Amino acid sequence: MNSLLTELPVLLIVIPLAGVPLLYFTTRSGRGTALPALAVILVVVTLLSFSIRDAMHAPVVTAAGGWQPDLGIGLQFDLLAVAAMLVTSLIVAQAILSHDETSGAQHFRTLLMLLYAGSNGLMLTQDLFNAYVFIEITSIASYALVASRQDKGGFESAFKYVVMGSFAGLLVLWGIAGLYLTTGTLDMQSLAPRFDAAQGAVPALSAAAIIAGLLIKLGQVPFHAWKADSLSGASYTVSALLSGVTTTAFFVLLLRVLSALPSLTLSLAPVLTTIASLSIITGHLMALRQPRYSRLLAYSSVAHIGYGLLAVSSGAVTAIAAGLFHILVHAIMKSSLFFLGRSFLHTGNRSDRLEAIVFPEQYRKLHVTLYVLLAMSMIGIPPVLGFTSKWYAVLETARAGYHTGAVLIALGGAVALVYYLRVGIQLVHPGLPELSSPGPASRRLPVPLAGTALILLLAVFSDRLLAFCVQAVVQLLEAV
Amino acid sequence: MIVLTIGITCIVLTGIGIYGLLRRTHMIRMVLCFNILEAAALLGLVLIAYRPDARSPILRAATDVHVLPLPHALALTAIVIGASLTALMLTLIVRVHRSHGTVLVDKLKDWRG
Amino acid sequence: MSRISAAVLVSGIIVFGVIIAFELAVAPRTADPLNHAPLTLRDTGAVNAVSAILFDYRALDTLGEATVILMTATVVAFLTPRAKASMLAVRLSSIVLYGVVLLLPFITILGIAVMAHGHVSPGGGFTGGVIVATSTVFYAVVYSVGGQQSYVIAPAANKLIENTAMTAFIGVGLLGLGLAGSFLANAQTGIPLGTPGELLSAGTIPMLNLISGVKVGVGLGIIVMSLFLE
Amino acid sequence: MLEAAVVLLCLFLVGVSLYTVNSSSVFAAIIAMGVFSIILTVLFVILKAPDVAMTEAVIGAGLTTAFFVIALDKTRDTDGGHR
Repeated sequence: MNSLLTELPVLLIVIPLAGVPLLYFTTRSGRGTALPALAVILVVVTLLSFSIRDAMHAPVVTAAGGWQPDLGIGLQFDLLAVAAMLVTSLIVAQAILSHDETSGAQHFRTLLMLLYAGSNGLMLTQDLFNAYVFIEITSIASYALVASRQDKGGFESAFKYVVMGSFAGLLVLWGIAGLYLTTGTLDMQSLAPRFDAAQGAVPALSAAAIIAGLLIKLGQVPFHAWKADSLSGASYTVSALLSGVTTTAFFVLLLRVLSALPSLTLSLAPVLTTIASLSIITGHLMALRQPRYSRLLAYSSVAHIGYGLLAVSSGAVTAIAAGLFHILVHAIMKSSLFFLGRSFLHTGNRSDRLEAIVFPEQYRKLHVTLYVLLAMSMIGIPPVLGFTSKWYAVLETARAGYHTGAVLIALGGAVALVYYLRVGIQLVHPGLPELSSPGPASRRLPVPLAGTALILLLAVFSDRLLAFCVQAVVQLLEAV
Repeated sequence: MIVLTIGITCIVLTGIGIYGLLRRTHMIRMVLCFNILEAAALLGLVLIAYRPDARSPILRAATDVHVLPLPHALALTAIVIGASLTALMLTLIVRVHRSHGTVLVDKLKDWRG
Repeated sequence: MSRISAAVLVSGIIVFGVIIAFELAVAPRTADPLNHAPLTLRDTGAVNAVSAILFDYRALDTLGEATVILMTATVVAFLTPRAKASMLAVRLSSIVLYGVVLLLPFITILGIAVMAHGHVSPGGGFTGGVIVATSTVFYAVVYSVGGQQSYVIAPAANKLIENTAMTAFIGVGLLGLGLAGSFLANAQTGIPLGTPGELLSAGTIPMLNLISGVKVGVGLGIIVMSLFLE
Repeated sequence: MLEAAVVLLCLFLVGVSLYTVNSSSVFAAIIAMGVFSIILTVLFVILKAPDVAMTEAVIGAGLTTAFFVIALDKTRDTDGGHR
């Protein structure tokens, strides 16, 4: 049992990977079911919940294959990974339940398992090159998911996404090569002292290249345009995955890289703050003038990741924790909003232009309630979880001395109120009541029920959740 | 001397690749530019491993000095991942061409905007 | 972006980079990286240190790499609905037709040899796999020009082989977990490492070499065939 | 002697990559990319990396070129050329 615990990080990557052949072999004849994929997630979540106690005690550090870092690859399972992986597991499970098209469902689930494995690896790894491999697995799965809608917009979006993503990947590769050249190690744990001892501009430039690559992947200014394109070209389920799972995984990796290089983070703080502030402003202002639901949500994501980055760049432990907390909450609520968007399609309306969106007759009240709750959470209106996470972000950012940033976050909520209200009014009083042909009515309850319920329920425990995040960040910073 | 020459070549190749990526609008040529960029990174990785007067990492005698094998392994992984990405990009290009009838990115809707 | 601004940007990058290159060439390296080569023979029994890193020290990376190929093959096959080959509307002479058949076994054997000797000589699973894939591609390209589709291995069988290889890779990893308590462990499991330099040595490394070779060969075969017959 | 060869190969490499970016036909650029891979292979051998050289020769010069030629053939019937 003890050896199973120390091997837990590897298992958390390998079990979803094993899900790929499992899915294949269980469904070779006839059409597949969602059961194997759900079983994989269930196993992972069970493992996670049984090991929270051990992770609370101390991070579980594993040397993959029995080779200590520098010789082999180190993996670390800590509270940061637990928190993020619980959130991504929830979103992946929702996505499996949400995907009800029979054609290509098997392909979709396979990609989902690969995305799950890749994002778990990203959040666990302590080795820079291993992180690169998992970045590529996660990214290729994301590109493929965007393209899997198999239509004009899908391919175009996927190509743009691949171009931006590959460029970011190459930046990361260059950065890893430069760091290895100057510090002689790929292990994040032992990077800091060697990084500080290294001379010249190369180490700092290499680390900056890695961070820049991750910021491109997160869609921060000035590389934010692809995000709206790729999210609006994908189906709603895929958009939910991209804004929930992929973003969270990259953010966790960014946190790990930043905390592995404390001296660099300190000197880069003004740059990161500027990028974050610009992302907040650009994201909200662009969201204000978007004509389509998915593009609006995508630009809002740019702003919200900016909140997280702003809190993280202030450097204070509680502020980093608040930023992490907000990113995790944002992943849940943004993916729920995207899952909610799937219901527009059940009315037979293929477009998601704001003046044309309408919920289907069935369960309309429930849908509208869900939208209102989620929008309140996104804007930051009490009593939902989005309010508390944003409140903490404002409070801690101000406490860390970033008063302008705190004001920006608060003002962002005011702008968000305008555009979410615009969508809300349209949904309550549809402008186009007569639709040419009502689409296939969905008999299922809307998937985002789970996410919304979570946002309502967890709001009660928000101070405890923040304390958990603080503990996670303390663990992260102590490990270095 | 060898190290400096190849190091500068890496940087020049990166410059050429980025130039091509910014200037060229034919999608297949953009993928070619990605391959140039990736080749520059591979050359850089192998260069990191290089030591003058060292032997290749195929071990013969215990007393030999060998070049670092780790960057070679990283380069191999990067080559395979790069080839996969190239295949994926080319498939997408073929599909974009099918649906849009063009292979020029500036003819796609709101490209770079 | 205009030609001039792109040129200015790029020349800026190049000048900056060349300065750094000189700085690197002059400045001594602060920390010399760990060299795996002197440890390899003792730890893994493999003569080829690169193979030892790929399939033992950093086998998790290789598992990820194999996953990338599996994923790309799946995606490319999904995105290209199978149709008739439309390329190269030319007639091939009988020399080409029979030549390929004669050549095919040799290419395949070369590929398998490169795979099997991965731990004792340059090359290994990935290189050998690509060589095997090339033979599949040769055969398919030459024989599908005339309109009749022809595979060395049918697409469905390809997928079966690929998933089996993936299972086998994870299985070898679980073997390490069971015997030595860590996933993808090699020497610690107690598998004899043998005499370095011989074909049957280095524990699990040849196994993983063959598995990844099969996987790469089949995966790249799927990719090329899908692109070609799209 | 080796230094001279390396300088020459590097010049070739830069020249071929410039041709890849600037040539008037995409097909020529693809073939130039194959040549580029072969030069790169030689450089890898000089840098004592036989494994990387083999893989680059097989994947870069062989397989990837085949990918490109196939993709170009599938997208031939449109505008293009010097772009």
